[in-house]
Amino acid sequence: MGTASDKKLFDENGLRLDGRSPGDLRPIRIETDVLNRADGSAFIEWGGNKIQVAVYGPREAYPRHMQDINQAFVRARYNMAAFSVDERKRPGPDRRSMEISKVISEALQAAVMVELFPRAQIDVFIEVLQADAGTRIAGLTASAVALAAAGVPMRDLVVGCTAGKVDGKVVLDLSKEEDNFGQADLPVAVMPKSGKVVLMQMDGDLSIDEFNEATSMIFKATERINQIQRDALKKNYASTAQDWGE
Amino acid sequence: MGTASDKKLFDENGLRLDGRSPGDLRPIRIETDVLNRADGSAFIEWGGNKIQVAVYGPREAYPRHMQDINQAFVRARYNMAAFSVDERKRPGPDRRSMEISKVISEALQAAVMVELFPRAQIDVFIEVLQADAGTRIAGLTASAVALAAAGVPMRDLVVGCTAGKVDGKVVLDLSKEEDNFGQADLPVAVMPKSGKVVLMQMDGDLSIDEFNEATSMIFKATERINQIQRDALKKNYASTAQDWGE
Amino acid sequence: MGTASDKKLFDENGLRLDGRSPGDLRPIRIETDVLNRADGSAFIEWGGNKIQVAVYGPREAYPRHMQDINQAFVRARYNMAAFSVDERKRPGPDRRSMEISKVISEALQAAVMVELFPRAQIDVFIEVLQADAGTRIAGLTASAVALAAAGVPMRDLVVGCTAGKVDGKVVLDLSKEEDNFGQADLPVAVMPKSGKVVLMQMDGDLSIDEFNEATSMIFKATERINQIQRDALKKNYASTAQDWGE
Amino acid sequence: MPRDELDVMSEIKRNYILQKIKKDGIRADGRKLDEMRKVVIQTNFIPRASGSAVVTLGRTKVVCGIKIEAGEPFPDTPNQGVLTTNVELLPMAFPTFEAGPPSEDSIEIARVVDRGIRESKMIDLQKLVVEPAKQVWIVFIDIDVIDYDGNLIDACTIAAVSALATAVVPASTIGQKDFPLPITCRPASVTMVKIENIVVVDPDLEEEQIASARLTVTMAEDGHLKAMQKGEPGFFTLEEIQKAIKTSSDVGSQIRNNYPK
Amino acid sequence: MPRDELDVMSEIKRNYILQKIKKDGIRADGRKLDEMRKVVIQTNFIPRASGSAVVTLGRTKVVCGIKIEAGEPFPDTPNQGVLTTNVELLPMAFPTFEAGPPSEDSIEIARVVDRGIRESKMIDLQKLVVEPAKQVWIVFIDIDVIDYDGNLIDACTIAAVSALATAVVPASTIGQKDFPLPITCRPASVTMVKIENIVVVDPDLEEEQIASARLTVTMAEDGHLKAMQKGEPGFFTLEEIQKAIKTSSDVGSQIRNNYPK
Amino acid sequence: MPRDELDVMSEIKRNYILQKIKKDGIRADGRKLDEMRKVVIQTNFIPRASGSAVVTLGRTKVVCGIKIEAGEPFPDTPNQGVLTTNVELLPMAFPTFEAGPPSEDSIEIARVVDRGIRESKMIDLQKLVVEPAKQVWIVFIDIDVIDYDGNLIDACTIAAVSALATAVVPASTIGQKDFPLPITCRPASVTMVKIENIVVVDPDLEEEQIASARLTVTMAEDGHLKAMQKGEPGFFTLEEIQKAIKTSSDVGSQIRNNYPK
Repeated sequence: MGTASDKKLFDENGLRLDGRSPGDLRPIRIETDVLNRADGSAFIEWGGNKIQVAVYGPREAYPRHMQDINQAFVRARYNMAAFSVDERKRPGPDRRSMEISKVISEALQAAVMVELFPRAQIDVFIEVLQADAGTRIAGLTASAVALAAAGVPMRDLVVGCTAGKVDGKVVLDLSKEEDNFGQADLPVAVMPKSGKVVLMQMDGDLSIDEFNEATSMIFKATERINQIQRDALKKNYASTAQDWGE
Repeated sequence: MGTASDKKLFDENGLRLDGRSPGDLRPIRIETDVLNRADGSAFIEWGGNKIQVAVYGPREAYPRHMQDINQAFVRARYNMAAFSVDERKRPGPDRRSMEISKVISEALQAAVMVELFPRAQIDVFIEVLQADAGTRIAGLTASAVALAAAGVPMRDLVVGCTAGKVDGKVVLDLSKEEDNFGQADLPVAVMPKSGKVVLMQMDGDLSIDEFNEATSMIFKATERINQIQRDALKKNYASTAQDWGE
Repeated sequence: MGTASDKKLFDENGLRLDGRSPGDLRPIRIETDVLNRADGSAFIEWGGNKIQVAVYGPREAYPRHMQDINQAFVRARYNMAAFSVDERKRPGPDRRSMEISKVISEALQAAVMVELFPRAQIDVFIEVLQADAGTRIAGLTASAVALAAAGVPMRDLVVGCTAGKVDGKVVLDLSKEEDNFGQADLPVAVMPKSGKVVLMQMDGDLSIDEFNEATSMIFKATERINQIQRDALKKNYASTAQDWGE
Repeated sequence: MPRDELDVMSEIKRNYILQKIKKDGIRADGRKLDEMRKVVIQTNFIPRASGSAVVTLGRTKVVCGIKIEAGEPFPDTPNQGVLTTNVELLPMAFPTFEAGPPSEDSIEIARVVDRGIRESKMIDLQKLVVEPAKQVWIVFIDIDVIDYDGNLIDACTIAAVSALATAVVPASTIGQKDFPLPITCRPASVTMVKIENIVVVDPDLEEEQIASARLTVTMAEDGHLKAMQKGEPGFFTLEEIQKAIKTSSDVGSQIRNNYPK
Repeated sequence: MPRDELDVMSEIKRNYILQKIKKDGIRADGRKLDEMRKVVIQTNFIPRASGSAVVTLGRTKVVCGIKIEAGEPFPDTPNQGVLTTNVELLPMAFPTFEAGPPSEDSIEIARVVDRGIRESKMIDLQKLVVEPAKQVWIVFIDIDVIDYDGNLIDACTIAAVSALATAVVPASTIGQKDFPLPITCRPASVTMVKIENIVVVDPDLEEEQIASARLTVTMAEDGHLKAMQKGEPGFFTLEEIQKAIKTSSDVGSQIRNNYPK
Repeated sequence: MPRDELDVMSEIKRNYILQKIKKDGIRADGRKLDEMRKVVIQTNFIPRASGSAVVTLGRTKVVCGIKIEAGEPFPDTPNQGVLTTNVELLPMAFPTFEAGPPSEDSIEIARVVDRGIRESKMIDLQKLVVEPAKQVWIVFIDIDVIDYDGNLIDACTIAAVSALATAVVPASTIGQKDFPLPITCRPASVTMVKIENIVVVDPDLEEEQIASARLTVTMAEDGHLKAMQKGEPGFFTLEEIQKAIKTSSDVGSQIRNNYPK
């Protein structure tokens, strides 16, 4: 977690630097089917994050020896555009993005009905165009929408959110500055219908009480975010219906 | 194109630094069948350029998924020896050589009767041993000879030449200094019988009139260069005949 | 070979810095079957060298096009742990380790009855945990033991030793300092029953007389080292027998 | 450029496109031979970047972000800033695009885009010197291709020029005042392909798949040629090239009208 | 994590492990659900390294070597030493491990181990500064996995913490006095997997192969969470996680008792 | 070394070579057992390089170019120039040679050539220091293999030694006077292979393909051994090696007679 610093991250009214209360989310907007070529796509803006997701598949797994005769596998590839961060990032995967790709793949694998597609793979490409803290969670949340938009059968959507600790206080949905100077970061993703946790990572320092407070905040927030996911999918279906009516 | 400079590139008689008139070529010498192992080979000296070319094929394309059931593909690989340029070049392809390999491959593909060899590939290896401006054109010109020497059926040879702009004047076959300090570079390759253009690249600044002047110079030059190609091939056949007679 | 230096490598009694006579070996200890997963394994301490070897195979050679229909091939991979040398080594093969892997593979290939296992490969993984001069010879000596422990049929063991020249004098089994500041290094490996030389490399400066003196020292030493190999294998069989008896 | 997914386009479709062009002089999507698809440019899409643009050209979509950072000049050009162009053919853009090091295709596109910008001297690199031979501004042009339906060279050039035209040099990072990237002109590349013996402008993917050869001509406001690139294993006659240059001059002006002021 | 060699474990074995856990609450090797395998730690195995440890956890075996070298700090942390962690899944450790660049698995393990050490502030990086912004001590944690039978995260954490706890900063190389690496605490990671709906601690390879999900919880002496990582494509309920945290606290204390003083 | 193209040499050819050597003591191309093929050396083939040589050894052909550039010494040898050797097995040289990073074969060849030059102290590296610990001359030996018909180690050694012997240090690039590369001796490597129980010098490709083992011995004028390398999965007896050293001494003198003065 962050660097030690004297930076104050709350004002005199207990509000955060961007005016939010500890339990507030940043603005989130999701749009589906924004790409033509992919089988499904979603674009998410979450605070300053701008992330494009595209889904291809289910398609035959390649190379062959990767095929699983019992089920499909979901292969997410999280990538940061060279211009997505303050200092230009050299293109190509680094260790951080490889780990994130892995945990996102595993989280989506839990939600997709992979048993319906033996020998197949489902590719989820996540391109972070602008990064602003919480990209893995935002990318995963958009990936679930893109999968649904692609018509991939799922047990449930997957929805993620982070909480963290800032100036000793537990807060929801860390901003970039809070991420840089905070004391803990806890990204979590769940299947919202059942509350099953499919992604959880944590680093920093949290007492067990703080952990419980943080997860409770996150669980509440995922309901709201899931509503945004469902609205985005509905808008898409609605507009599709409209197109057909013309 | 070149770096701005006060360097004068013409003398008081309108001649270039190496004594050539604007429409003069540098000396060109082509020799065939200089290697034993390859199916065909050619060595070209063009000014200070020294370039070795070898052809292997047609042979079964590898890997399999590259095979085209309708035709062969020509895969040229342009490479610069570590010692070919002023500052030692680290071995292996760079972006420039990959682009050159691509445009040379495409130019040769146009000339070879690829439809005769479904599922095959024809490899053309171009090793620049000493570079002196115009390597891609010299390498391509030698490649056509090496293909012919290998007995690969061709619609026509391919012959290339560059023109450029130096001190505001259009000249043929840029030297290294003219390339470094000139204002435009226009490498062109044609199939000489038909005048069909199979390679053209340009960078710098050319008015449309200058472009027309340059292409006209190039077309004239390619006839002379094509004669050198044909002489080289004849000498080879001659000497082969002689060998047989012994 | 080494760097020029004023460093004295013998004391007034003609003994080496670590107290050895010119013909003395450093202490050697070999232990077998120290790993569970591998088909065979050996751990060798030789002076300050600590090297772990594991054998997998014979198993089907992969990729397929590497298969030899007449015999198996032995593929040794010599690798240095990042912490094995004074300055941390970046993980992954370098040119030196690739060459060593090649000569060790060839030496073992000579000893294994590869003709019994067409289309197979036998992997020998050599991990240098601490390096102290003579790692290739120590690794090879342990590899032969690991192969035997894996039950791979062999014509003979392979046993190696180095000699070198220090302050103008031929000595056996160079230490790290002698390697750094000496004038020649001669690693040799033989099949001890026949005295056939399966590995030999040399660099530095040796007169032909010195070479003969050095090889004679090495041949004598390999007998002693071979005894250590055989004892290690016996101890293993003994303890295996004991286990069975329980 | 990639063939269609199964590496065959149906014979029927192929013939339909061809016949329509040959008989009616009209393309499958109703365009005239020298007509570009609709261009939409949205700049400042990535506020964190020094400049940015999202461009759609028909159904092709690319995102360009400019990063401008202080760094060392090349030893042989101590009095100039540095320009570098990279194009990523993201696997999200097309079923056969793969992650990994840049392909031949992506390198060719990046180099042709780079040449148009560099040779037109669009960016006044002399004005990007902080201290000669020591510190200059490095301009990184990075382009993500996120949706592919043909003619990436022009889509990427439009995105790069638009992003550069709105870019700001972050001089405040070294204690000076930010200033707009110094721009001298706005190059436009026009890419054409040859289908049988007919040349069409701004090919979509299906047209690329049946074309034999490709030609890109980049010009600036002065009507001069700045960069050219012939691609694909077919040929052009000199007359076709001369006509293509004329076309490029006209179509390039239209593109230039779309550029951000 | 790798499946067994033939990518199938016999149905019979799978059922045996499962039934034993479900019916008897006892694991195939006789352990209780929250029982670690035997841990053996041997430090100073590599005297040439700044610190080292060989650790066996059941039949899993790893070697950790620490190298501490003077070097430059990161620009954004001029007043701190540098910590870097690398795990090599050597091909000698398992039939399907391959030589080459780090796999996703090895990167995940290294990053989880690194986070536990980094976030617990085990190493006092502030004390590793020679000259601010110029020269600091760089701590390289390198771990060779030489025998693999499950639960590499905990085996590697134990090896890294043990090696660090006995490491010496070779300050004599820059003309100062060697000093023990400044250590503030001893983090312990506890990894659990879920087999059907039962959570077991320290899985061996066969348990990993039939588990649906994995959870690692790293705590220090203060009983606070320092790092967590859920892995594999299954799920945990929040209640399971809360219980796992409790287990981790207990088992972590036992691990800590094994650490070298 | 590569097998023949189809990975089988006809049994008949194999027997012919074998029988001729065994019965007549004569090789397929008429050479005696200890006879080199014809060596042709052309120096200054690449005038732009600091030194260069094209060498044909029978039908094997290699091009060596030397580049000498000012740069930093290695930290542990501040008073010496730097020497580095690289061999490229170009795909043009043989049907199965592939482009890409150096293969095991090319690395072995380069390292054996390098050792012969380095250990004979052919180049007086102490005379290549501009300013101790700061600036020295770096000698890059790069060898392109363009036609392969066996015995690359000797062909490459001959090319490297010839190119070095005629090389000039371009000191004028740093404001000093150019001077010939300081040379102390001319090492010659002699490579032999064992076919059944007969050792032959300078094998061509067909001989390499039926040989069981390879031995290279590099000596300088002083008759001392400077480098040796046994290769391929066969063996030599000590007597064979001793005899090979003797042969190498004789043949090496012949090679040395071919070197440029």
